[in-house]
Amino acid sequence: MAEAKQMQVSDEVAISIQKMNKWYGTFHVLRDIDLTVHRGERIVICGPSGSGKSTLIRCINALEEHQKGRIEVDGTVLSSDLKNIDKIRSEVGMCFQHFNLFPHLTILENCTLAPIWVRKTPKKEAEEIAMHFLEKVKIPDQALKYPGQLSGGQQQRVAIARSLCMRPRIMLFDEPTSALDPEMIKEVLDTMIELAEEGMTMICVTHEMGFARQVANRVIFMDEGQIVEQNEPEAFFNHPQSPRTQLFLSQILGH
Amino acid sequence: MAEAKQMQVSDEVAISIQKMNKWYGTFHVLRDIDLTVHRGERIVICGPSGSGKSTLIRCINALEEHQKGRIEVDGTVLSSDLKNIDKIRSEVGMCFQHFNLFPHLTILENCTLAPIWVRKTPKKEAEEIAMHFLEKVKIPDQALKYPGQLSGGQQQRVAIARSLCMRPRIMLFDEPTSALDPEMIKEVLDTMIELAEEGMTMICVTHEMGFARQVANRVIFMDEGQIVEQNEPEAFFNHPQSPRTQLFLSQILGH
Amino acid sequence: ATLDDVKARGKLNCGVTTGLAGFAAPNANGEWEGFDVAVCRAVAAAVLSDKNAVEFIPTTGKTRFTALASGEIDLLARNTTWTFSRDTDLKFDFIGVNYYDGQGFMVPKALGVSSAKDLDGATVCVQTGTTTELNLADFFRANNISYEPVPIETNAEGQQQYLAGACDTYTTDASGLAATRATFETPGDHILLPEIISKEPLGPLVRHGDNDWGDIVRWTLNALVAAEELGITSANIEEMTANTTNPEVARMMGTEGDLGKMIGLDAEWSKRAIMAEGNYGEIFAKNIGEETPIGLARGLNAQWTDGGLLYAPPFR
Amino acid sequence: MTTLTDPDKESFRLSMLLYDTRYRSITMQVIALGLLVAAFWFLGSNLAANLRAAGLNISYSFLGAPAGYDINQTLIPYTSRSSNLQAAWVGIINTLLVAFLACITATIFGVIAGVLRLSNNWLVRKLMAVYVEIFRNIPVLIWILIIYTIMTVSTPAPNAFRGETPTSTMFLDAFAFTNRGVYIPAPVWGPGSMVVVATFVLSIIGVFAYRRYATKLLFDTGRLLPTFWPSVAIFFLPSILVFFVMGSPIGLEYPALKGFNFQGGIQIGAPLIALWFALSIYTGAFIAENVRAGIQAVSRGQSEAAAALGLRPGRIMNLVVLPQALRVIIPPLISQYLNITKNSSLAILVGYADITATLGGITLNQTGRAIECVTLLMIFYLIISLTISFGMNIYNNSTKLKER
Amino acid sequence: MSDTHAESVAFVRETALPPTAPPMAASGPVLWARTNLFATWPNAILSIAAAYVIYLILAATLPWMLNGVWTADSLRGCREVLDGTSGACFSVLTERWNQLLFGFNYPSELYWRPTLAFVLLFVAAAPVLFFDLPRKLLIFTGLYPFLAYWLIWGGTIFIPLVALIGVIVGYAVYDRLVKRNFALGFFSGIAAAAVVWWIGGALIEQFAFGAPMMEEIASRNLGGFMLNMMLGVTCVSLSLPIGVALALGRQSSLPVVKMICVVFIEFIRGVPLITLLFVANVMLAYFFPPGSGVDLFLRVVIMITMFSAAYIAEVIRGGLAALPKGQYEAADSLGLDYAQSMRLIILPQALKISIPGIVNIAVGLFKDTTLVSVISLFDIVGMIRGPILASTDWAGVYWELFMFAGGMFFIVCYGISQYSQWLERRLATDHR
Ligand SMILES: Nc1ncnc2c1ncn2[C@@H]1O[C@H](COP(=O)(O)OP(=O)(O)OP(=O)(O)O)[C@@H](O)[C@H]1O
Ligand SMILES: Nc1ncnc2c1ncn2[C@@H]1O[C@H](COP(=O)(O)OP(=O)(O)OP(=O)(O)O)[C@@H](O)[C@H]1O
Ligand SMILES: NC(=O)CC[C@H](N)C(=O)O
Ligand SMILES: [Mg+2]
Ligand SMILES: [Mg+2]
Repeated sequence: MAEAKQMQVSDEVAISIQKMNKWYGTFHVLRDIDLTVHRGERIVICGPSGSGKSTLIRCINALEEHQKGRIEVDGTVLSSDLKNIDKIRSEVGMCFQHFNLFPHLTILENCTLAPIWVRKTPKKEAEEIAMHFLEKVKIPDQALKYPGQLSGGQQQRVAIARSLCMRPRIMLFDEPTSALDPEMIKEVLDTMIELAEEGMTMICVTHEMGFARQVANRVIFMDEGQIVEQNEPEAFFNHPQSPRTQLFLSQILGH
Repeated sequence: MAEAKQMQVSDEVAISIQKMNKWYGTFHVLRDIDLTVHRGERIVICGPSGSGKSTLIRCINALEEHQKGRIEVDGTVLSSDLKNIDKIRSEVGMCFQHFNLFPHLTILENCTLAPIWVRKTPKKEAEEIAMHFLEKVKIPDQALKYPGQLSGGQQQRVAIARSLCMRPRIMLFDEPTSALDPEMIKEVLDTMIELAEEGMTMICVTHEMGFARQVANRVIFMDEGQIVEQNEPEAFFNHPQSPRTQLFLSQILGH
Repeated sequence: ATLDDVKARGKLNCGVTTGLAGFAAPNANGEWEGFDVAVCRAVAAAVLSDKNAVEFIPTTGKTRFTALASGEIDLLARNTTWTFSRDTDLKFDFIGVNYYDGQGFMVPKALGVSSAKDLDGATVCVQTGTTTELNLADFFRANNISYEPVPIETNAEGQQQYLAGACDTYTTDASGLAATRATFETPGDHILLPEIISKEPLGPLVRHGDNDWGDIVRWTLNALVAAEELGITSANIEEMTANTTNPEVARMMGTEGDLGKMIGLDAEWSKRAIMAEGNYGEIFAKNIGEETPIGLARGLNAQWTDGGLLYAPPFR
Repeated sequence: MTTLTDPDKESFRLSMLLYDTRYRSITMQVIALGLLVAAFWFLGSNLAANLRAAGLNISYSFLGAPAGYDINQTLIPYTSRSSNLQAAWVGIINTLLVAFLACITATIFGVIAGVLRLSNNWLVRKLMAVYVEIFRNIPVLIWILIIYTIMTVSTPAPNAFRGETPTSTMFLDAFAFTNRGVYIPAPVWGPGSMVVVATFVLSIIGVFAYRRYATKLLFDTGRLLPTFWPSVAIFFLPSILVFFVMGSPIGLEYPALKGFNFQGGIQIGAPLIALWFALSIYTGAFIAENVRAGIQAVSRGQSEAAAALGLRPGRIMNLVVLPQALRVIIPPLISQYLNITKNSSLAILVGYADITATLGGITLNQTGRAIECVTLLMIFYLIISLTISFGMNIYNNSTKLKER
Repeated sequence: MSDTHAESVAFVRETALPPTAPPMAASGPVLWARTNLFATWPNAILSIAAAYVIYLILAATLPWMLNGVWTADSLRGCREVLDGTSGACFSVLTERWNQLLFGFNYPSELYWRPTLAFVLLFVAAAPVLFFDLPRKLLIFTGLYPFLAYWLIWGGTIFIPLVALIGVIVGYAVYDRLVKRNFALGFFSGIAAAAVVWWIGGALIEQFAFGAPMMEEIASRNLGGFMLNMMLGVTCVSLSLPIGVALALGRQSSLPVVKMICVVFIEFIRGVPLITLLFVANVMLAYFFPPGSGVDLFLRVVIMITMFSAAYIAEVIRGGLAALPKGQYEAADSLGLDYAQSMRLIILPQALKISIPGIVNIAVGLFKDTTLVSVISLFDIVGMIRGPILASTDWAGVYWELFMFAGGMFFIVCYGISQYSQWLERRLATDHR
């Protein structure tokens, strides 16, 4: 597995963030973030609550705007130009903590909505793609149900499939398992691991340390809006450098 | 412990159920149930979901009506006579999966409510009794809080204390631990074990096999509304007879 | 019976209009005054010996009959027209007529209309639930001209609409028009058209079925009319009582015979009724007569001896 | 809670009526029924006694008798010689008319105000909040009176348009706003006008057809046609074209001051306008709150998820937010419609001839048939409300979100 | 394992970055204006339009209001003072102040009585509205209806006194017996109260009539805003218990009871209040025994109470439905009977959930009390439309009067709805 981790990382840069700053009103949430993600890399972000992890990844697909610095995704610079935002969003898939499936649409419709309206894929084709990804997350038989009829784990897998249907080159996950019951976490993590093995570029906010160890190329620790430490998982977990990181790890691993 | 198990079982019959049948509409939930529980016996009921476990014990204290057969609790025949129903309910305590504490009353009030209004115990006395049982479940210090301020495990223990305040001779438990976080399960099981050691007659629907092994005189396996197998715990777990039981045990023990 | 109720209550409940100057309207002190009000006071004086023992209950054209039928009022004195169906079908008893009237139209002078027949296409304000409303329909239909009714509830509203120009003409009983016009800032800008399109005998009424009570009210009204005929006024009544040689006056004043007893009252009942607000002529003059801003002539409402229609049956 | 065992052959005791669950519920229901019957008997016998004492009887024959009064707004043939029943029909139609109009405008006001209350423009937001609070917290009756007063006192009378130097003039020579109502041009149907109308109807169908086609095309081939401008074009162009080809068959009749009033054109009476406007703006405030609540009920996560999928704001609204918000908005919206219908009975305040004013007002007064009229009135409103709530139940059931 | 990237990315921040102020000094009012008013072009246009609307409204009303006349004695007087300039004639409010508040028939020397009753209303309502106040105050709330009745209607004090004693005796009996059996307690309580009332009534008639008393005021002399307040407060309080009963009935498992309640509720809710008031006005009298003399005020109270009871029943039904089934079952399994479980377990919770809904109904109902002017009761609107606008002095003063009436309702209704929102927030955060 360790081999798999390294294998697919290429030199090509997928995301590059330089001196990015963001404020909410006068509150400085993100401070001088510098981050370069290569194609095929899997990055796990962790850190205490309120440290700006969500904000960071939401900035990457322009759900939040940043006020200073530069974000470049797949060669496209994120500016207030709507075209660029659209371009970036269709290359970046995102998975939310609370799935945010559309409850008035069936699973299949959830998955085909964006391909049809954004990518202008014909409906037939979109459905085939959707079924393909639903099979991948192992719930093709639920395609005609509504989200409310599925369990949490199944819903999160649908959410992943829905993103994949847009064939993104990068996936962002914001605590995808933290709203799930323990049994369901595994289902979802398995799906994510599979994705990782296929070489998808991923940034994942999570506190599942097992997952980080197994999948990540790099673990980033954030606190107070800054990247405090980043390193390979082994090094990060076994020899954290910064005292803040040590404190944090002692808490979550002890728990 | 095994000694303790046998010691307090007497010959006196606490509950006797004969050829009891129940339908929901046209759906036959309970079929020809025969069950005799002696005073001091501890019975664990298990079985797949929908097999009618809850329905069975809810019939015993008349939360559901049965349509055929005979239920006798402590010498009182459960009939449509309200007096009999009242009598049986005040002898039988019940603990629900979701505790069902009364959120608008303090813990103490929860515990004194029934003694005051049903048993007509003076309030002072009722409070003394309540404190006694709250001590027994180890949360006397929470007496003046409201249920919402307690953890799940504590709430379930209050629910047990609340039943005990009516000084029931028989306790029914319907999956008392399945809504709890793992850490809290132990608290509640300990309380139940203590009760068992005091010789309380108990019928308990649960899948906590450790508990069954340690406490039960008899384990009953239900499926499709019928009692499929019953036996002493050791024999039940180690040498299940019916293939259905074997299948079921392999699932839950494997899990 | 109504008489007992009234006595037990110590007050007479009398229905009047919601406000029509000269006929029934509260003055600045909140005391009700007017031509219809006087009838109520006379009855109260006769029955309860106190002309102020009256509760005035304002009613609209719509609510007056329910108020009377439901017993909320004992007597309705509200320029109400005596008609066949009200007397019979609605089960009321009209106990007489205190004002002989007819329906007229008021228009602004500036409109340049001189006859009701010129009103083709006009917008007409009319109180709902009244005979006025029905007469109006009949009149325009008979003359084969069209109009647009604006139904309103009270005289005050009618006045407001009319002045705002929301209707071209306002129609109601001629007396009501005169009274309304009198309250205008510039009454001279408005004229009453010459046509009187209906007969409107206005009188007090009571519930059907309690004839004793009906008799009391009927004869109180008659006493007011007779008093004028016999020359009894509130000023000279004491003197008349003492010195009269006319046996009818004596019977009325209770010094001879026992008329009062016959209707369940004491001997002085009619004396008190007359003293309350004066005789019919006094009441008329004080409230709506030519000296007042309303300025109505006696006309049909003169005594029969003066060629009018007022004719009180004999007190005997 | 009832429990049945095998029929114990115990003999029936009287106490079982109270303490046996089998009989107890029957006992209770018999008591309830008994009380109900007693109450009805009491009221009924009082009614009979009172009616007898007053010498009245209950009879509906007055419905056939001529009404005798005129009505200022009649959408069906009616004269003062028509029957009271016909007058009631006039009233019913007027009620339905004003309710229908008010429902439409109230929805428009409500949706606009509700959406603007969520605007990110502070000023607009606050302005709408003030609108909602002011209108919600003052009785509708006062609003009706105020607006009627504005209509009658603040707008010019028709004679202000008269004379050498009129104080008021018609707007564009086609619209007159007077205190008796608003006068607008009316279409005059010349020969061939039916063709234009037919074309117009067809183009409306055409718009829908085009939109369906566009969606289908998108689904089939992924080609997205523009919809807005083509829709507008389909809506207007053919009709205009046909209109001129047929030689302008539809003319306009302009209102003009003749005699006392404006004649010609379409007249919308002041009472109707006042009632209509007052009901709309009052109910609009409530609908605004429903709309706001509905939109807010769709969690932010939904639009974020849609945005993250690359959908544009307009599409997010149409495909994700609105379908969900509507489920929340429509049930209270329908009860607001019901409220409008019920509040339209306040028409009597402004002299609008709705059912309450004709049957429950003038007819009641002129005939004195209070019990009969009020009963019929209640039956009418009951039928309306039951129909609407029946429809609402169907809607609710059809849109229930599927749950586990 | 030639790990090219991990090497280069290993990174530890030695010194924490301090927070800095946001860029562009636009964090103050300029930023606020930019984000809140002029974020986009359409937005800016909207802002300007809104500002213009506000300007129009203010320009139309402000000079008129500021120039208002407060002291003239009639519209003519106002016109003289204004002398052609535009201005409001608020004098009508000062001159008819008492009529607007109390109607035109309430004896002016007795205005202190309803005023006092009104002030005490706040004291009585406080412990109900704010749970934090000492529970002891509830005693005053219990006494208040009798006190208020006496203050407003006057008459001998023995009537409210006997009524109060009846209630106390009834409650005492109920309290005694309720532990044994609710129905027994309930009906014995009512019976005991009835006996006390009957005996007391007879005694009053025999001896005490005319003893310590205040001048008696007939119901029809009540009017003005006082009438609205009285109708609102009385009808809402009376309709609460009826609403609870109807809601329970509608949830009942007994089909007959359920049907009666459903029919009643749907019937009342399907009909406009106006027609119910017509019923009160023209029909209801026929349903009472001849000569029972139920006056119009009472009939109106009956109808409005039924009206609001039906609506409140639906709100409470929502509250009942929101309770988890487990609460009912837990109560059953403890051996509580139906009355006990409702009284002790279900209703306290259901009512609490329903409070905001009930408050909304109450606000709506309070506004609807103005409808009584249609059947010629002289509430504030009736006063304005009737006596005041009909009087020669003030005919034509519309805006000032309607604004005043609207303002009164706005104050009360807005106040109540703010309270309800506060309550909702509080109930939401209440971790109990
Ligand atoms: N819309 C907002 N306006 C103002 N402050 C915000 C907003 N959203 C987030 N914040 C603040 O920004 C900080 C960072 O939030 P963020 O959600 O990114 O934290 P996080 O690291 O994801 O925490 P968690 O683990 O709880 O999700 C927090 O202090 C939060 O309170
Ligand atoms: N009120 C009801 N009406 C109709 N069917 C019911 C009702 N309650 C339960 N059932 C059905 O009766 C069967 C037995 O239910 P019961 O709750 O006793 O099962 P159980 O063994 O307790 O299952 P679980 O382990 O899920 O609690 C199930 O199939 C259930 O669907
Ligand atoms: N103006 C009126 O209210 C009276 C109208 C007419 N005299 C009637 O009795 O119907
Ligand atoms: Mg986060
Ligand atoms: Mg179960």
